[in-house]
Amino acid sequence: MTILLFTDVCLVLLVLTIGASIVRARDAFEAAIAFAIYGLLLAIVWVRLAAIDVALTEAAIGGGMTGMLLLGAAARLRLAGDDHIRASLRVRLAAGILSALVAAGVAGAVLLPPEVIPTLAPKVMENLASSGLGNPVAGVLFVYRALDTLLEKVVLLLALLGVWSLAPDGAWNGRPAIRLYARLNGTLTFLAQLLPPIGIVVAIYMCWIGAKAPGGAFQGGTILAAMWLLVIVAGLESIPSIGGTWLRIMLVIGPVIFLAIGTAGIVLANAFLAYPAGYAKPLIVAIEVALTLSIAAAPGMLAAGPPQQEQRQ
Amino acid sequence: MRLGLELFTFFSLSAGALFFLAGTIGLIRFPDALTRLHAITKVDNLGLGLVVLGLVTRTDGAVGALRLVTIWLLVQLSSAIVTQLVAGALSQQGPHR
Amino acid sequence: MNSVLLGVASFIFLTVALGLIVVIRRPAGVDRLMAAQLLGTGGVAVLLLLAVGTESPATEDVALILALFAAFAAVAFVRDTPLSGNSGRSR
Amino acid sequence: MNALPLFASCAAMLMGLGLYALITDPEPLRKILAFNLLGSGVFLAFGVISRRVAATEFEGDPVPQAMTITAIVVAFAATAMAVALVSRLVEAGGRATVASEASEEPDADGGAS
Repeated sequence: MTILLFTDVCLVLLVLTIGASIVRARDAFEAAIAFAIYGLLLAIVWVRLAAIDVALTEAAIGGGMTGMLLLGAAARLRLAGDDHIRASLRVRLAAGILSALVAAGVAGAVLLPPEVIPTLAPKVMENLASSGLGNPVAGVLFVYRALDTLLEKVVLLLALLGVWSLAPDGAWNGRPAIRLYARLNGTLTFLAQLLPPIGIVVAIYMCWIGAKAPGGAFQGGTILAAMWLLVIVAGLESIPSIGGTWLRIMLVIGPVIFLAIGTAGIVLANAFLAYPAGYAKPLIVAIEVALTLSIAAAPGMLAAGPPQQEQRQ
Repeated sequence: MRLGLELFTFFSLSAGALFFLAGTIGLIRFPDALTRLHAITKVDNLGLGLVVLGLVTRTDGAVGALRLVTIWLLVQLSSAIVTQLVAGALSQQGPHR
Repeated sequence: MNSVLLGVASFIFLTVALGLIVVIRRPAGVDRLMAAQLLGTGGVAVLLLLAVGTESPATEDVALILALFAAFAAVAFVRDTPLSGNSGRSR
Repeated sequence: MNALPLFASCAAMLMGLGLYALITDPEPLRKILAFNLLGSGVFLAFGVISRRVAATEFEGDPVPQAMTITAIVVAFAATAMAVALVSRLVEAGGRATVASEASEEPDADGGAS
């Protein structure tokens, strides 16, 4: 497999080059573009590390959504003036030495594996059959470490509350100030009409396949969020105000159903977040569907930013 | 029959790879942004089409082949429209190099 | 035969990497818009070849998602790129 | 499995790069970018650790992979929160930097580091 090794060397060099260009970019906007490219590129790295689930998440969230968020912010802040200042030579030198030391330390720690590689993989595979799932990563997310996954959804909501709470008093319950497409453009309208139906099908496929192959609620939900934002950016739909009942129902339905099923587990299966024997798979699928809806709403609203006074359309 | 298929795959993939190379050369050598855009979109899409064509014979069954072709169609569609968008942004920016 | 697939994947990846580096290095911001395009087609081709070459069909799904989000990122690029007239961007 | 040390060094270097930019760049938005770069290095190191079990019969360890997925989502949420804070900072203060005037010098040629 020398060919693959060669590709891997090129891949790593390219990732480092793009990573360096994020740091060296002249303004924040160029850095944000480079970061979006970097996120998409990392998906290929994750494929090479045999982590397909992570590759899907990275392409969707690391490349797409974070890119959208940072590009919007960079464009907004550019108006505030961008005299690029850098730290003095002494600071840069010290930071360089410190960073090199940290990198060397981490490299040493990762490169020298312990005698016996600690892993829970055999245990995961052993018990996976009883959950009815075929995807070990989904098994970890929804069976063994379900509490992490539940709390992660809560973190998304908390972050959203944090973003919203930064709005000026008068803007509460307003609409987020997402950057729309400035120039009216038939091409974008066409794209925003054509791509979302395909995206929705792909999202449902992702959510469904997640039980037995890489995929799942995160990836499916993020695709829905991206398609939603695409329609909004094209100006075909207006973004909901943050007080909207439907929006709020969408946001909480995932964690609420997850929590309800988890609480029911105390009675039915003798432990919080445990599933009664034989019903694990249908319950997990129910949770995933609800989570997909919530994940569609939360990152979309996070990328849109805090609400603003009602003036822009 | 089998040898024929293998040869078909081989030539199709090689042609696809050549198109990607041509696209990158165009990106490096062409003088202005619009022609560079033209080079990477048209040529790379054709290259991807040829790669998919070569891979179709290697998948198991019609469903696998259909998946590949669907992905190619999606790329074709989105890339064509996005190119229009980028070109629009470029032409609004006025003459430049 | 699989090594042919991987060889072609390697070759296409090289051309894409070269293109990306050129695009990122260009002084004017306009060329950077094409980077998503480049990954959207070239990256998809590489991933499809890897999927068939290493016999992991799930990799095809990564190609699908990459195609979708490359288009999404390109829309964000175009949305936020300043027009030469009204921006205070320094050259 | 030969490529594993390669990805491990890549992860470490990305962490170093992110840390360097996090310290030296005074613009808050670029500090956020740098922090994400640093984070992606950490995630990649996790990916390498999950891939170590490939010596046995598994392709990769699902536990670190699942943790990485959670981490990517949480990093996105934190980034969104940080971006909102920076936007508010600029609205309130009008300046997109946290540099103090005395210790900084303008970047003359833009980009050379």
